[in-house]
Amino acid sequence: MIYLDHNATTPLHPQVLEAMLVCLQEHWGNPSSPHSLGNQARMVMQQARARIAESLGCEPSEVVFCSSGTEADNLALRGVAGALRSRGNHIVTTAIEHHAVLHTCDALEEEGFRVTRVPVDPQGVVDLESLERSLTDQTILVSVMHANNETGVLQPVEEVARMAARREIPFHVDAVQTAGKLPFRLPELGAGLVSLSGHKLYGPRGAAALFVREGTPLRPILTGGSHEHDLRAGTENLAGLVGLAKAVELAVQDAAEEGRRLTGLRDELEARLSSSIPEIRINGAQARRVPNTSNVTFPGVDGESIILGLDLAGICVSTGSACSTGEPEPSHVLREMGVSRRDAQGSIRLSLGRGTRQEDLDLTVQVLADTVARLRRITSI
Amino acid sequence: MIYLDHNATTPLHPQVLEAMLVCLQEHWGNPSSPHSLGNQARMVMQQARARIAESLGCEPSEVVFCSSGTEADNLALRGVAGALRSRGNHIVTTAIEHHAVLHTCDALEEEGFRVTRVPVDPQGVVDLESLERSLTDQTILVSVMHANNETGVLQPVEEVARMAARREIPFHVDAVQTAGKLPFRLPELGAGLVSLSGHKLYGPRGAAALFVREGTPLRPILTGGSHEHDLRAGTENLAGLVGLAKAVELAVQDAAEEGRRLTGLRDELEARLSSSIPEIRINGAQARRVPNTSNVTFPGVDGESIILGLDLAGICVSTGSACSTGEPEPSHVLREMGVSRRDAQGSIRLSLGRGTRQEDLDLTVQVLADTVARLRRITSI
Amino acid sequence: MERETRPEENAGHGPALPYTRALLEHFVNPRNVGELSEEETDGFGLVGDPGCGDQMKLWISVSDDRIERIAFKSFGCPGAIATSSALTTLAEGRTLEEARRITDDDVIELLGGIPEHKRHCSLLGVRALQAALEDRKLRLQQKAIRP
Amino acid sequence: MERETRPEENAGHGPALPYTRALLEHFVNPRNVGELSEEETDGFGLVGDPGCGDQMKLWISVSDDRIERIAFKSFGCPGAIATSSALTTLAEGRTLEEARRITDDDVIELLGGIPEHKRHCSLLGVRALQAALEDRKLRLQQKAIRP
Ligand SMILES: Cc1ncc(COP(=O)(O)O)c(C=O)c1O
Ligand SMILES: Cc1ncc(COP(=O)(O)O)c(C=O)c1O
Repeated sequence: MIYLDHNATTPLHPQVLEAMLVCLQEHWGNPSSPHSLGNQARMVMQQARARIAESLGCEPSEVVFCSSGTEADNLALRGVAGALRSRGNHIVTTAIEHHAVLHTCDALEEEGFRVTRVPVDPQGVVDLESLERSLTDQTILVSVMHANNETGVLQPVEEVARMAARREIPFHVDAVQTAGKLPFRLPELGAGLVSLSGHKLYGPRGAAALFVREGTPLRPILTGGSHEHDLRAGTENLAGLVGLAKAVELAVQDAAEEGRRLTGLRDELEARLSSSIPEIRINGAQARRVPNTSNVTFPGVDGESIILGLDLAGICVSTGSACSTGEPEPSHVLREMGVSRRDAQGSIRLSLGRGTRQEDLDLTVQVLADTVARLRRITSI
Repeated sequence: MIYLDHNATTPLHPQVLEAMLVCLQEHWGNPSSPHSLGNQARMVMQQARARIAESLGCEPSEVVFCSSGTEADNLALRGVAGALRSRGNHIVTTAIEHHAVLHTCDALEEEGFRVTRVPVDPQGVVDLESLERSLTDQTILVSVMHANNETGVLQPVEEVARMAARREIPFHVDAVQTAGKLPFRLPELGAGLVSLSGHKLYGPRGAAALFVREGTPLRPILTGGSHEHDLRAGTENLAGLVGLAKAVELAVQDAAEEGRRLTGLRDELEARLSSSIPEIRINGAQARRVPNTSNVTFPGVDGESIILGLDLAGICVSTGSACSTGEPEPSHVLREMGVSRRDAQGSIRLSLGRGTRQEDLDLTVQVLADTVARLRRITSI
Repeated sequence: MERETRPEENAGHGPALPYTRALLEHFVNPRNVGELSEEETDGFGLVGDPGCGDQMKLWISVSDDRIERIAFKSFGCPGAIATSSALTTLAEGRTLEEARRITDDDVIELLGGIPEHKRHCSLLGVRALQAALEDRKLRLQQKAIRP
Repeated sequence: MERETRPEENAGHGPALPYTRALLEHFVNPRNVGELSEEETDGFGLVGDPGCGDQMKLWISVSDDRIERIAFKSFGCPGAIATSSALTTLAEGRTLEEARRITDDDVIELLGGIPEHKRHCSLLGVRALQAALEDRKLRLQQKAIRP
C-alpha cells in the first residue's frame, strides 16, 4: 500500500507504540490515586507533560491534554468565549478553518456571539487587511489556523498575533497540521492558545493538547475532577499522553530534515504531474506551504472517482475534507479560493509522510495519469 | 502487589490489549477517509459500536463514543441543558454524585440554571420522596448515579425513571460504576441517557460511551466534523473504542458470575474486619450495593495514614474520592450520609476486582489490623 | 440496508471498499461508454446539474421498437459511473416498453447493492434513460409534424 | 519545589511514593510517641483543629533548661506523623533557647524534603513545640504567683 493521506491521519511511530505499551501494561494506575501505583502514573504523566513542554518551548503548566484536535479547538474557542462573555461578543476567524473551528463558531453564533470569517486570496492566504479591519473593541478572540489541512498553505499567524496583541485580544492558532511538520517553537507563533493533535504526527488517536499560555482567560468545557490544572476534567488517558509526548519529541527532532526531504519529493511530484497530465492546477502553489501537502485539480473528472481509481491500485489519497459519511461536499477551502464548484469536486489532496519514498510517487504519477485519462474518456463535460 | 482500588481504575484485560494492538498496528486509518484503509477503519468502528449495543441491549445508533466518563456526563448534562434551555432551567440531581456531575451542575448554575441536589439517607440512598417533590414543570433533566463510586450503594434509578417519565423529563444515569459490574441491560434502567467508562471495566482510558436513547434531546458539546451521529466531533480513537467494545463484552458476559464471587469475598472481608478491628463501621452496609465495594470508617485514625501503611505492605487502596493532588477533602458522599468530618477523614474504600483472591484479603485484613492498631497508639484523639 | 463488505471478507483480498465486486467491475470497465453520432441517435437524455454535482448524458438508437445501441458519458462519482454502465447493459436490446420499466432497484440488484449514501447516484442512469425515451417520442412527433 | 521520587529511582525498590525514605522511616517508626504524666510534664502543647483535620499533642519535661523528655500524639496524615516525630528528635536534649529556634525548614531538611502540598502539616510539630514552651513559661509564672 502507498499511503498519501498523512494529513488525515498517520501510522504510529514504532517507538510511540513501544512507549504506550509499557504504560498500558505497567503504569496503568490512576494518576489521582493516593497509592504507589497512582503516584507512579502521576510521575509518568508529569514526565510526558515536561517532555512536550520541552519539545515545544513552553512550561509544563501550560500544556492541557485533550482527547483530539477537535476538542482542543473547542476548548480554545468555547473556553475563551465563556471566560470573556462579559467583555465582548465578537470572534474573528478565517473562512478556511477546519470544521472543528468553523462549526464551533456556528454554535457560538447560536449562543449570541458574532463571528467574522475573514476571506482568503486565490492562493488560500488569509487577507490580513480585511482581518485587521474586522477587529473591534468587542472582539474577544481571534482564531487562525497555522496551515490549512487541505492545501497545506501557511497563514501569516505571526502577523495576526501582533495585530491581536496590540489590542490585547487572545489569539488561538490551530497548529494541528504544522506541529511536528515545521520546526517551530511555541513562543514564535505569538499565540496564547495553540492546538495540536497526536494522530497527525505519528502519535495516537485520542491524545491531543492545547497550549494555554500563562494568563490566558479560559473556562473549562469539561468539568469534574481537578485534572489538567482545572482546565479539563476526566481521568487521563495516560498511555495516549505518553504516546503523544514521544511522538511530539520525535517529530520535532526530525522536523527540519524531514521537511526538506518531503519538500523535495512534493515539488518533484508536482512537476511530474504537471508534465504528464494536461490542464491540472496545483492549488496554493504560489503560497508558502507545509512540505508534505499537494492539492491538485483535475478539471473534468470527479475526485471520488480518482480516489477509487488510485485505491484499486493500492494508493490511498483523499479529497482533503474528510467527510464522515455520505456525500462529500465540495471543499469549502477551495471554494473560498475561488475554485469553481465543479473544479473543487475534481480535486484531490496528496499528503506525504515519513514512509513516502520516491518510487511510491513514481507509481502514483503513473496511476494518476492513467486514471485521469480513463475518466476523461468517460466524462460528459 | 495487591490492588484493591478497582473503582478508581482497572488493569487492561489481556484480550482488550490484544484487540487494541491489532487496531493500532493494522487498522490505523481514519474512519472518515474515502479509501480502503479508511473504509476498513470505519467498518471496524461499526463493529465495535454494534458489539457494545448488543452487550448493553440498545441500537448501535444510540451509542455515542466519548473520551471519558467525565465527558459522557458533561455531554449528558450540558447537552440536555443546551437543547432544552428554552423549555426550562431546572435540573435535579443528588448530593452524592461524582464531581463530573456535581461540578458540571455548578457550572450550569453559573449559566443561569437552577439545580436541586437531593439528599441521601444515612445508608447513602437518595431520598425518593424529596426527589419527587423537587420536580417542577421547569425541570428539564434528572441525573442520578446508578451506584456511588465511594460506597458502592445502588440508587433506585428504576423508580426515578418512572417519576421522570411520567413528567416527560429526560433522565440521565451515571452508570460508570455499574456497567460491567451488574448484569443489567440498558432498557431496564429506563433512562434516556446512560454514561459508562472503559477504564472502570478493564478497558482502556480515553474511551467511554454515552447511551443516547433515540429521540432524547441533546446538543453536542464538541463540534466539528460529523462524527458520532453529529453528537460528538473529533477523529475517533479507534483503538480505544475497539478496546472499550471488547471490555464491555467481556465484562457483561462475566458480570453475574463475577458479581457472585466478589459479593462473597467482600462480605467475608467485612466480617473479618469487623471482628478483628474494634469500633469500625461499614458505610452503606444496610443498602443494596455493587458487589465489589466496601467503605470502612476507622474512628480515630487518618485515612491517608492507613493508605500509606497498606501501601508500604504492597496493598493499594484509596479514600474513594480520588483527588488529583493536594489536600484530600473529606468525602462529600460520607458527609452527606451524616458521617462526621473526622470520621470521614478516617475512612477508606476497598474495591475488589477480577484479580482479587481470598488470600489477598486475608493479608489485607491482617495488615489493616496492624496498621490501625499502630496508628491508634499514636493518635491524639 | 447499507451493503458493506465486512473487513473479514477482505482480509488479504485487496482493498476494503464499501462497493461490491460487480460495482467495481463496472467502474473499472464501464460498458457502452461514448456518444452516438447525430444520425444514429434516436433519443438523447441529459440529467444532473451541469453547474455542480454529477452529470450524465445518454444516447439511444432504436430499431424495431428495441434499443439497439446505447451509449453514455458521465461526470461523477464511482457510483454514478458504475450505475450508468450497469443501466446500459440492462437496457441494451430491450424493447422500449421493457426499458421504460427498468427501475433503480433493478440497477442496484445487478450491482449486488450500493452504499446507502450513494443510492441517489443510481437515479441518474435510470433518469437519463427515461429522458432519452421521452426525447425519442418528441423526435417522432416532430418528424410526424414536418416530415 | 516539590520533592518527588522519580519512578526510575524506584524501579523494583518498593512502592513509588512521593515521600523520602527518611519520612517513611519516621512514619513507620515514630520516635517519642506517647504522653508524659502530669507530674513529669513541664509544658504541654495542643495544636490543630480538634473538630476537623490534623491534630497534635506534645509534652515536654525540662531539666537544667534542657528538654529532657519529649512525647507526642498525633491524629493526622503521614506528613503530620513523620514531621512530629522528626521534630521531637530535633528538640530532645536541646536547651529551651535552641528548641525555640527550631523551624519548619529544619524539620523538612531532616526528612530530606516533603511534598509541597504536605508542607503545612510540618507546621504542626513546630507549632506544638512552641505552644509547649509557652505553656512552660505560664506554668512557671503561676508557680511564682502561688507557690
Ligand atoms: C487543521 C485541523 N484542525 C483540527 C483538526 C481536528 O483534529 P482531530 O482529528 O484530532 O479531531 C484537524 C484534523 O482533522 C485539522 O486538520
Ligand atoms: C460514578 C462516576 N462517574 C464518573 C466518573 C468519571 O469517569 P472518568 O474517570 O472516565 O472520567 C467516575 C470515575 O472517576 C465515577 O466513578
